[in-house]
Amino acid sequence: MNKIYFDHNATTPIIDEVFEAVVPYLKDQWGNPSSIHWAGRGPKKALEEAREKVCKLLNCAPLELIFTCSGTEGANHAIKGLAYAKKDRGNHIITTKVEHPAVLNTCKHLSKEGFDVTYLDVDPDGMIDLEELKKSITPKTVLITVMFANNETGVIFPIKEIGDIAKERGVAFHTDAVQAAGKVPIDVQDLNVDVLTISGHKLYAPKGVGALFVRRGVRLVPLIHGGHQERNRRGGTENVPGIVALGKACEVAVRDMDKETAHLKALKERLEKGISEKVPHIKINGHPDKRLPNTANISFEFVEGESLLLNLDMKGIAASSGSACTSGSLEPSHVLVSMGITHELSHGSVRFSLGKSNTMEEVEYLIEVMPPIVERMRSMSPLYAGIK
Amino acid sequence: MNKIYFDHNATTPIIDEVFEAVVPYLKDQWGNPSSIHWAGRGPKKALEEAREKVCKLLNCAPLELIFTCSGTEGANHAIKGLAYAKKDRGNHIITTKVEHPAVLNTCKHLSKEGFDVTYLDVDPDGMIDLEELKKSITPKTVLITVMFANNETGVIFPIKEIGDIAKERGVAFHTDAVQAAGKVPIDVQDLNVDVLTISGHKLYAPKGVGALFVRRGVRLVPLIHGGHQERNRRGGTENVPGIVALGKACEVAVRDMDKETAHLKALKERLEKGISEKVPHIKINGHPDKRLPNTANISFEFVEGESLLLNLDMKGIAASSGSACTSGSLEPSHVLVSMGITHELSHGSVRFSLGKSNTMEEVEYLIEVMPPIVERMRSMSPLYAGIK
Amino acid sequence: MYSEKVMDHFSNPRNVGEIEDASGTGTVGNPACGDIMKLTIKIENDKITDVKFKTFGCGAAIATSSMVTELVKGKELSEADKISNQTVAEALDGLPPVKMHCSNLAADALHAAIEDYKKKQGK
Amino acid sequence: MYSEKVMDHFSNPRNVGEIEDASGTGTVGNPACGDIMKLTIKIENDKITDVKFKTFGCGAAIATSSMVTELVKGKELSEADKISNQTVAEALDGLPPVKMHCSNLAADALHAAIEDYKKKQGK
Ligand SMILES: Cc1ncc(COP(=O)(O)O)c(C=O)c1O
Ligand SMILES: Cc1ncc(COP(=O)(O)O)c(C=O)c1O
Repeated sequence: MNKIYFDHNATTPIIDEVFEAVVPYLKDQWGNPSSIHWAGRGPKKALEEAREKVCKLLNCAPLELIFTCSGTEGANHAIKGLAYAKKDRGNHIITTKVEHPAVLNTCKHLSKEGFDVTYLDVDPDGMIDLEELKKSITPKTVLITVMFANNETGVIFPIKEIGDIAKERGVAFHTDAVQAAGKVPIDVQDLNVDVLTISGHKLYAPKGVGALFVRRGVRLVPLIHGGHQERNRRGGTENVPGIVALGKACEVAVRDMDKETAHLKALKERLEKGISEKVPHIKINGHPDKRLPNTANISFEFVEGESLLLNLDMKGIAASSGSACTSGSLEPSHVLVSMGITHELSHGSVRFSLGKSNTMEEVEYLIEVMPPIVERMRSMSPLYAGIK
Repeated sequence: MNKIYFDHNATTPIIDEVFEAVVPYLKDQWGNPSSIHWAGRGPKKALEEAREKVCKLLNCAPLELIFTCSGTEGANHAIKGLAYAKKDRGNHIITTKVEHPAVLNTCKHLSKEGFDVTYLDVDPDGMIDLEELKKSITPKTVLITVMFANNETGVIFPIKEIGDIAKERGVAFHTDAVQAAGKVPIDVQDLNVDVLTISGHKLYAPKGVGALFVRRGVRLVPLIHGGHQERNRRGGTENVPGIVALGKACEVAVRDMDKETAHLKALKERLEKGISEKVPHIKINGHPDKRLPNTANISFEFVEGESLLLNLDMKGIAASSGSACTSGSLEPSHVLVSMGITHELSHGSVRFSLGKSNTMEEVEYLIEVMPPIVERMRSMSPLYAGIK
Repeated sequence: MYSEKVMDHFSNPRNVGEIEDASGTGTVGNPACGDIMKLTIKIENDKITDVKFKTFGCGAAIATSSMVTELVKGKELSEADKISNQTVAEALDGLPPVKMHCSNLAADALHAAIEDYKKKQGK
Repeated sequence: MYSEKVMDHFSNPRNVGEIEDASGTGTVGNPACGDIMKLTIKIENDKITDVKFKTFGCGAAIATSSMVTELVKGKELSEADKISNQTVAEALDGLPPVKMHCSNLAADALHAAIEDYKKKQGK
């Protein structure tokens, strides 16, 4: 059976170029980059070369980059690190209702520790209101954390505008760019962000590595205290193979971004159009334009998402409902519910997130198999009876 | 030139068995273990199988194991997690002066946050005094954190006895077993430890992965908040290749430990004896018996460690001075200084840490090249003149 | 995630549909969980002679619905009464822990349908 | 970590030793850093005609000691006075940042030796 992977926002395959780059650092160059002898020199060099490659993707300086083990670590480091560094100045944090759990649960934790958190609403397109953001800022506000692009809908937030507001009001600004990095250009010189989080396994590097941009002069309380690594900002022997992989993946992303974007957009447009034409009673979620080139989030009325996914899986198609973190259907997607979509409809949503290796043939296959699956599930649904 | 690696306490090579086990999880099984479709199933299964293998090394249950990205993350999670979980009961922490920076700097951070930390002294053998430990416990003591084995000297602490004291006094007990795991048997059923930290790259797995044993019923405040991974105890997409590697490495460690121990002991004894016979004015550091089978820490009077290391490196021999984390000779080893060794002598210390692949020939080679190196450096030393 | 039995009942669900002149109807569900089940039963001489379901829900919800119809078809009412959600889960070789509570309502739907029948009889 | 020049001076240090009847001796060092340097110089007609060092210290300490002896041999005292630790580091194509302060004392040892010579002259 064909295997078709439409779940790149959950994780990406490791591309061959990255795999090839990593192998030497598992086989021969396994030394500790802190060692001064022969075993440490190759890894040390590789570490710094990888750093420069990641910096190119974000347009920052090597000293402004800290390697992490995941997007979640990055978000924790950024948010707790900024909040604690500024806690003498205030205890108010602003974020949105549609952040990833890495951000939401970190904020929830901070509210137990005495911070006040404002969760901004989003409109039916999944967008925040900049006026509401401005109004939410109080003299006690120390941190704004708003994601660059949403993992479920692909909606892209106005990061530059938010950064300008944050700067004007003297508030630190973190953005979770885990879903944006590698998919859309990010230039921190052009954005007033203080801290920005990325994760390797969302851009064709392996799991277990990520990075944090921390603007020169911005102070964070470390999350992981320990040795002198990363200039005393993050302890622990560096994950050299992971870091090398992230470097390579960023290099490839810089090189191929324009081409990929065109490719992904074409596939996504065909996918949305094809499904729209063939399946009645659907809704495409998220802002029509301000969206990642690769993400299509579609609600299918009267049916439940997981059962659609299982059916797709039986055809070899991998997609996901809500966030990949919610394996199970206990809660409707907080993102879609925040956009004003009913619980029932949220439960019937499927996210198709495309990637490098997807082809138009794969999209056509999906468009072919989707209608009978939806039809069959609807025929079993007590909610559909009255409609037909 | 021969490459001889005597720095296994800094990091270990990745053994072939582990490399072979990892490759499929970089090449084909790159899915997200939280995904319910085909791409997630293999990784999910691998994750749980690896967990069982790590549990076998420690003799704990799968629910008692949390995967981390490093020993340092583990120590931070354990120490901050226990301290914060118990902060309503007290604010006193007991540790030793000879812990790794992962523990020391975490404790230092906590003292800024209002915790009181007692740093226990060690005797000239590098041992703590259990009576002093008992006397240090106050009604406010919530946590004892003492390493299983010291990274610089290999000294093994009386973990069972410490655990018994901690249990009797109702104090939580964490041990940093990063250097012990894989080198000496660890059976958490036999030890009253609440939390225990290990790190992959010290036992022939790659960097970027570690694990934390958390006894059933022991509550930790999470360090990394996020998704539902690791039963909500540690957010972030799991580093499946790293975890698979750690599982394999633990399986190998369980299988080969007896054989390895005999091998390492023989090499270490020859090394210490050979150097002692051939080089005057040296001192072997650490308790004569209660020491890891692989670690020899030797002080060479009148010369400085880094210059010895550079000379060894020119002969292809990798060793380290003090902790691998201190690349540079700015500070004498806090471990040796705590043992009452003078600053000068501490600066002249070299750690040889042996591993699986080392041979008696390599040790003999070291014994051959070491005396002229020391002699040459001594001839350049202003401290030596008077002695000769 | 799911057992083979669950996947079998999910992909080939038994007794899908609605009985036109049902003796009893049970609808249960929890919109927060995204599961709604509707069971219709035909009862003759205190015996369940026919049963059909319609379900909006995840794999577990559909499989448990299908399984419960198989379990009760042809059973005496008194026996059907004894069927619990646990019975259904076991007949499917178990369900993932997250699914045990929310998506395992088929027996509840059955009891609601029997209740409905009894009420109607009472009239 | 170290430049080739540092490694060259470390592995083949120039002018190791002690001048028996030195015109001046300079000893500097910082036990916390683990570096102690002893420089002995021979001065004739305000010119440094010979110089030797002994150093207990790391690679940088030894290389800077060796380099400073090369830099000053044959120099007028007035020129030798101008040599700074920075000059030495640059002559070695730089030192790692951690080594710049602690292990780069060779010029200090030189100045101490010249000072010592001047003091003796003064007597
Ligand atoms: C005793 C001890 N604890 C903790 C660590 C930190 O482990 P990691 O490098 O995996 O963070 C090390 C190694 O550097 C160690 O030797
Ligand atoms: C927007 C966003 N932020 C954070 C994360 C967390 O990243 P990681 O899985 O690397 O911890 C994810 C992915 O799961 C994400 O999509």
